[in-house]
Amino acid sequence: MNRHLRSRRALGIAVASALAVTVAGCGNRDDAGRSGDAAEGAPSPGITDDSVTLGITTPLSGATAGPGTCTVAGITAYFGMKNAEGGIEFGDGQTRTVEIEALDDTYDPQQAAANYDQLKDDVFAMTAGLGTPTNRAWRDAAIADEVPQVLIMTGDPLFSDTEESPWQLGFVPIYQNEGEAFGELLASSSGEHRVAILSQNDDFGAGYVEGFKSAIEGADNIEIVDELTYEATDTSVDAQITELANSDADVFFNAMSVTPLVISSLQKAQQLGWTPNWFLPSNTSSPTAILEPGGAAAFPGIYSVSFAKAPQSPAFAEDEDVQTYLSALPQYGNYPDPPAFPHCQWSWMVGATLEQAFTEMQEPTRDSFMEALRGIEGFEAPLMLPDTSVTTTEDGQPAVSTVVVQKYNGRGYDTVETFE
Amino acid sequence: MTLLELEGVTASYGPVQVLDGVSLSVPEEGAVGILGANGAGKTTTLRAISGTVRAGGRITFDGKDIRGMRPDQVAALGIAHVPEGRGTLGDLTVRDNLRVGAYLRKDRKGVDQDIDYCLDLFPNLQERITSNASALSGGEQQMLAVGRAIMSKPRLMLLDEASLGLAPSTAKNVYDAIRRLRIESGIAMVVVEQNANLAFTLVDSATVLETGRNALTGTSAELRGMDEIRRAYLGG
Amino acid sequence: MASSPKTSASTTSAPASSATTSSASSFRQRPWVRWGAPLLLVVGLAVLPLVMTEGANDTLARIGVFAVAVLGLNVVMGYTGQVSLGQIFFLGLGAYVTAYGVQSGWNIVLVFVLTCLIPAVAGLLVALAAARLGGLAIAMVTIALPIVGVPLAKRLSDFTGGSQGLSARFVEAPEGSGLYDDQWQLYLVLVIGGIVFLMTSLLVRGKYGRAFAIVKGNENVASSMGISPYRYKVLAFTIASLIGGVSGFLYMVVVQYTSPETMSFGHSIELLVAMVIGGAGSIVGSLLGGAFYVIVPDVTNAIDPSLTALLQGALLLAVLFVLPGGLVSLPRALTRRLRRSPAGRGSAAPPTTPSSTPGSGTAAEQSETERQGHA
Amino acid sequence: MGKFVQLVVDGLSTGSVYAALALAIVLVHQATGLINFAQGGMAVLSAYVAWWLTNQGLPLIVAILLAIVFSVVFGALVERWLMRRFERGDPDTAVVVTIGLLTLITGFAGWLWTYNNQQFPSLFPLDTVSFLGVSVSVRSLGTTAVIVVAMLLLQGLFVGTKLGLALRAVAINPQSAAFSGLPVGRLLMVGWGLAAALGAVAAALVAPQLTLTPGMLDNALVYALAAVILGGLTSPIGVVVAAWIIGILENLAAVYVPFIGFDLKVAVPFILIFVVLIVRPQGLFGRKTVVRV
Repeated sequence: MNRHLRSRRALGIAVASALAVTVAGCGNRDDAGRSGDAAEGAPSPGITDDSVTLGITTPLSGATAGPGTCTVAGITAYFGMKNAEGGIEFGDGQTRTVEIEALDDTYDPQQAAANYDQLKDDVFAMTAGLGTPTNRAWRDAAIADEVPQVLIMTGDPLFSDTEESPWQLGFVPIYQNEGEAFGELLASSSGEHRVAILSQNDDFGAGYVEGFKSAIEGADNIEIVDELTYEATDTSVDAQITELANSDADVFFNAMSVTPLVISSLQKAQQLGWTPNWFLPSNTSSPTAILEPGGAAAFPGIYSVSFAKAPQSPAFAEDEDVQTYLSALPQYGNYPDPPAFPHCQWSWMVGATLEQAFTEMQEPTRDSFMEALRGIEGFEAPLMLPDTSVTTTEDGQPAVSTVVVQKYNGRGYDTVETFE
Repeated sequence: MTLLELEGVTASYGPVQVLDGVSLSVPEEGAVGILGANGAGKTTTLRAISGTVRAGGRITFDGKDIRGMRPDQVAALGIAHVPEGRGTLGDLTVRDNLRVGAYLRKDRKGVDQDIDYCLDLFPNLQERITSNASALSGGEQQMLAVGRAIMSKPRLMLLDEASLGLAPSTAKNVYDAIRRLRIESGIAMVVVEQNANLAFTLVDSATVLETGRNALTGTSAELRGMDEIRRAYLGG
Repeated sequence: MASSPKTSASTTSAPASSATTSSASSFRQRPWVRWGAPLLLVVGLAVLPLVMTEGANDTLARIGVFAVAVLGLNVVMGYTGQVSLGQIFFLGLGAYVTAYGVQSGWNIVLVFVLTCLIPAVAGLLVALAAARLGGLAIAMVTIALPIVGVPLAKRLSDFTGGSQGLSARFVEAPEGSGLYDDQWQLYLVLVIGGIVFLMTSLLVRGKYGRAFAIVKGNENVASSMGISPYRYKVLAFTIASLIGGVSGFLYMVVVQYTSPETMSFGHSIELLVAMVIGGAGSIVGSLLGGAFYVIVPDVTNAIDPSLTALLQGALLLAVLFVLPGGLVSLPRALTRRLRRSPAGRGSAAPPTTPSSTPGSGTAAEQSETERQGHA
Repeated sequence: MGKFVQLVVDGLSTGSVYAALALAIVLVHQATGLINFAQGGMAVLSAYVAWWLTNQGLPLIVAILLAIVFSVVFGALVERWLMRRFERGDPDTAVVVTIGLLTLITGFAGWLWTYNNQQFPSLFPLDTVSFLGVSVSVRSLGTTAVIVVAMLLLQGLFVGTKLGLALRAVAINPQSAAFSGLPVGRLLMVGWGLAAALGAVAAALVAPQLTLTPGMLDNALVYALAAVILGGLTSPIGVVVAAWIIGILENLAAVYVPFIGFDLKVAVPFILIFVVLIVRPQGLFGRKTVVRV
C-alpha cells in the first residue's frame, strides 16, 4: 500500500488550496493527468509493470458504514491473499500485485464525487463502492474521463445499460431480479395467496416491488391486499406492521434494507400474532445477525434470494471457499469480526471477478480491461451458490443476474424450487 | 472594628487598567459609599471584593485575606453582592429566587422567617410571590435582588447602582427599605451609587474614585459640604 | 476633578483598542491599499484556475459552493441571530431547480434566475410563519425543512428523479476558449460566488446590516427604535434562502448531480458547524467555513479513511477550543497573545459574557437599556 | 377499532423511545441552559460500555449500573474539561461543540466496536401482553414504566429539591448564582453527570429494540428535540407527554390521512410544534416567561 505517499499528496493539495497559494511553484501543470489525452496503447494511470491500483469510494462512517466497511474488507482481503501468493498474472504476461485505495464518502454524493476526482488519476479503475446516489454522482464524469466504474454495489439498472453506461457495470443483481425471482416462485405455487408489501421508500424498495409485481402479473392465485412504505431513517415500523397484520395476508413481501427494522418487524409481527410466509432481500437475511434475534423460527417460512454462500450457515461449515474466505477476512481485510453483512462476501467475489478480467486483458489499458471484463461468461466465483454465476456479456444485466430462492431452515438456508 | 479592608487594590480588563490602587475601610455595621463617574472603577471595586475580577493588592474580610477566592467562596463568608443590573433569576419565581439566596443555610425555619421578613420589607413582592422574576418591574426586581441578598444572612452587602433605571420615587422607596434593613439588621454595606443624594441618605462615609484611584474620602457630612462634590454629583 | 463624568467615561473605556483600530483603518484607507488590494485579489483569482492542478481547481470550486451556502446561513444566523438548521434545504432546492431546468432544456439564464427566485419565495413563505416564533422554536421549524424535504423530494419523483436523483452536465467549457472544464467551472464559481459575497458584504455593512445587528442584540430595543424585528427576520431569512439557492446552482455546476441525500439533515448540521468554525457573523469567516466543510473530509480521508468521523470530531473540538471565535479570529488571537506576553500580566477574566452585539454606534447607545432588559 | 387502539399503543411505545432521550436533553438544558446534541452519542457510548461488560460475563443489570456510574463520571468530565470553556460564550458555539462531541464519540465507538449492529440484551422478557384485542410487548411496557419513573423523579428534582433549584439557578445566571454562594462549577458538573446517567438508562432501554450501533440514537434525536420544544423546555412531564403525542399522532396521521402517508409522517411533529407554539409560545407545559425591557 502506498498510502503514505498518497496521504502526503492529498494533504498537500488540501493545504495548498486552503491557503489559496498564489502562482509560485504551480507553474508546470500536469496536463497528462487530464482526461482523454493519453496516447493510444500507453499504459493507463494506476498500473505499472508490477502493480495495479484500484479505487473505492464507499461509506465508512455514518448510517451505512456497516455494509460500507464490508465492501472494502472483502476485496482487500481477496487481493491481500493474492498478493501474499505473489500477485496475479495478467493477460499481458506481467505479474502484478493489486493495491486498494478506499475513501470514505459517508453516503454523501458530493463527497463521493470529490473522492472520485481525487482518485481518478492515481487508480486504474474504480470498483466495489456501495450506494445508488453516491455512484450516480460521478457516473457522468467517469464516462467523460473514460475511467472504469465497475462491479459496484448497487442494484440500479442504469449501471448495467451498456449504451447509457459504457464504462460502468453493476455487480449485484438489479433489485428487480430479486423481487422477480420470489414472485415467480410464488406464482407457480398451487395455493391462493394474499400478499402484503412493505418496502423502503427509494429505488431499492421500488425495484423489488416492481420485479415482484411483474412476475405475478396474470397469476390469478395471487392478490396484493395491502402495500405500504417506510423511510430508511425511521426508528420504528410498528405502525406499518400493525396495519399490514390487519390485512390478514399469508405472504409478506418485505423489501427492507435496515437491519434493526427487520429484526423489530419480525418481533412485532409475532406480538400481533401475525405469522405469514416472509420474504426478505438478500442484504438483510443474515441468519445470525437478523433472523435469530428476530425469532424467525416462529414463521412458517422465511424466504430470501441469494447467489452467495452464507458463511455462518452450518451447511457450508466444511466448504473450502468459505473457510478460505473466513480466514482471509481478518488476516488481510482488517475485519476481525465474523462478517455481519453479505457485502463482505460480495466484494470478495468482486475481487475474484476482477482477477478473471485481469488474466484476460491484453494491454495495461482501461480499454483493454473493459473489454476483458465484458467478456466473462459463466464464471463461478468463489462463494457462489450452485446455479449462479458471473456473466458480463448480457446487456442490461449486472455481472450477477441469476439468483436462487432460499428458505430458512432454522440455522441457515436451503435452496428451494417450489413454494409450499 | 474593621470588617472589610482594601489596600492598594488593582485590576484590569485585558490591557486596560481599571483599578490603580483603591483603598477602602468598612467598619462592622458601617455603611460606606463609593462615588465617581462612569468608568471610574466603582463597579470593578465591588467585583474585586466578590471575586468576579482578578485583583491585585490586599483585600481582607474579618481579618482574613479573601483576594483570589471564587465568588461562591466569598459569598460563603458572608458577603452578599447585589450586582449592577440586579442579577435576578428570570425564569424562577420570586419565592424560588429568595430560596436560592438561602442556598448555604441549613436552618429551614429561619429561612421561612427571613422570607417573611423580606416580604414585609418589600410589600410589593408579596403579591408577586409566584410570578417569574422576569415578569417584575425594574423596581420590584431591585427589591428582589436585595431580598435575595438578605436571605443569605450576610455580614456585608455590596450594593451596585440600586437606583439605576428606576423612577425617582421608586428609587427612594428602595433606599428607604434598605435603610430600614440596615437599622434593623446591622448588616454592613458598601454602596455604589451615581446618585449621591440618595447614597448620602444611607451611608456614614464615602470615597470618590477617579480613574481607578481614591480622589477624596470623608464622612457624609464632610463630602456633602464640598463644592466639587456638589457640582459633580449633587446637581447643584 | 472631573467636571463632566460622561466624557471621561468614554475615553477611559478602551484607549488601547481604539488606537490599534484607527491605525489599521488608516492603513486600509490609503488609496493604493483601498484599490490595489482588491485588484490584486481579482487578478490573483483570475490567474489561479489556469495554473493550478485539476484536483486543486476542483477542491477550490467546491469550497466556493459551500462558502456561499455558509454565507447565506450567516446572514440569518450570524448577523441576525436566528438559529436556522434548514439551510441545506435551500441548497438542495436550488440544485433541483437547476437540474430540472437544464434537463428540460431551458435557457441557462432563466434557470439561474429561477434558482434564485424559487428558493427565495420558499424561504419567504417559511419565514412569514417561522419568524413569529423565537429562539429554539425557530430552530425546530427550520430543522423540519431538510427532514421533510428528503421524503418530499422522493415523492415528487417526476420533478426530482426520486431517490436516484438527477444528473445535469451543462457546464462544459465553451468551444474555442481553450479552457478545461474544471477551469471553466471554477471561473463560474468565482464570478457568481464573488458577486454574492460582494453584495452580501455591502448588505451587512449598510443600513440593513445595522438593523439585523440590533434585532440580534435585543428585539425589544429594535422595536423601540422603530425597527420591526419580524420584518427584518423575514428579510434575513429570505436573503439566506436566496443565497442558498445560488449555492445550489453552483453545486450543480461543480457536482453535476443531486439527489435527496444532498439535502439530508446531517449536512444542514455540518453547515452550521462550518459557519461557527469559520466565524459567525463574518464574511471572511464564511469563506473559511466553506473551506473547512470541504477540506476536512478530504484531509481525514487522506490520514485514515476508516477514522474519518473520529478525526473530524477531534479536529472540530480542537479548533474551537483554541479559537472559540472561529478561524477568522486567528489573527486577533495571535496579536493578543503577542501583546500580552511581554506585559507578563495575568489576564483578568472578563466579567460579563462577551457581547454579541457588534459595536455599531446605535447599538452602543442603547446598551444601558439593553442591560436592564436582560437583567 | 382494534387497529386504531393498536396504533395508539404502538405510538406510545415509539414515543417512549423519543421521551427517554428527551428527558436527558431537558435535564442538561435545565441545568446548563444548553441544548446538547451529543446527549444521544453519550448515551450510546454508555450502552456500549454496558454491552462490553456483559460480554465480559457480568450480569446485565450490574453492567447497566456500572455503565451509569461511568456516565456520571464521563458527563462531569465533559463539562469540566470541554464545555466549561464555552459556557459563557456564544451559545451557538457551545451547541456546535456538542455536535463535534457527537461526531467524535460516534467515530470513537465505530472505531472501537465497529459499525455493525450489536445485539443488546433486554432487561425485560420478549413476551407479549394482550388485552381488549391489543397486544403490547412487555419490553415496551417496561420501557414506558421506567421512563415514567424517571420523569417523576426529574420533576421532583426540579420542583421539590434544593439541588434542582440550584441547578436551575446556575443555568439561568451562573455569576449571579455564585453571589448566593452556589458552587457553580460543581453544580454544572453534577447537572451533566445526572443527564448522562439518565441518557445511559435511556440507551439501555431502547438498545434492544434499535440494536446497538454508533448512530443508534441519531434518528431519534430529531424527534426528541421536537418533543422537548413541544413539551416546553422546563417541564419533564411536558416533554414525555409531548413525545407520546408525537408517537401516536404520527401513526394515526400515516394511516388515516392518505395525503401524509408513511413517507411524510415525519412532518407531523413539526406541524404540531408550529401550531402549538403559535398559540402557546412556551410549549404545552412550559412556564411562561415574560421579558421586560
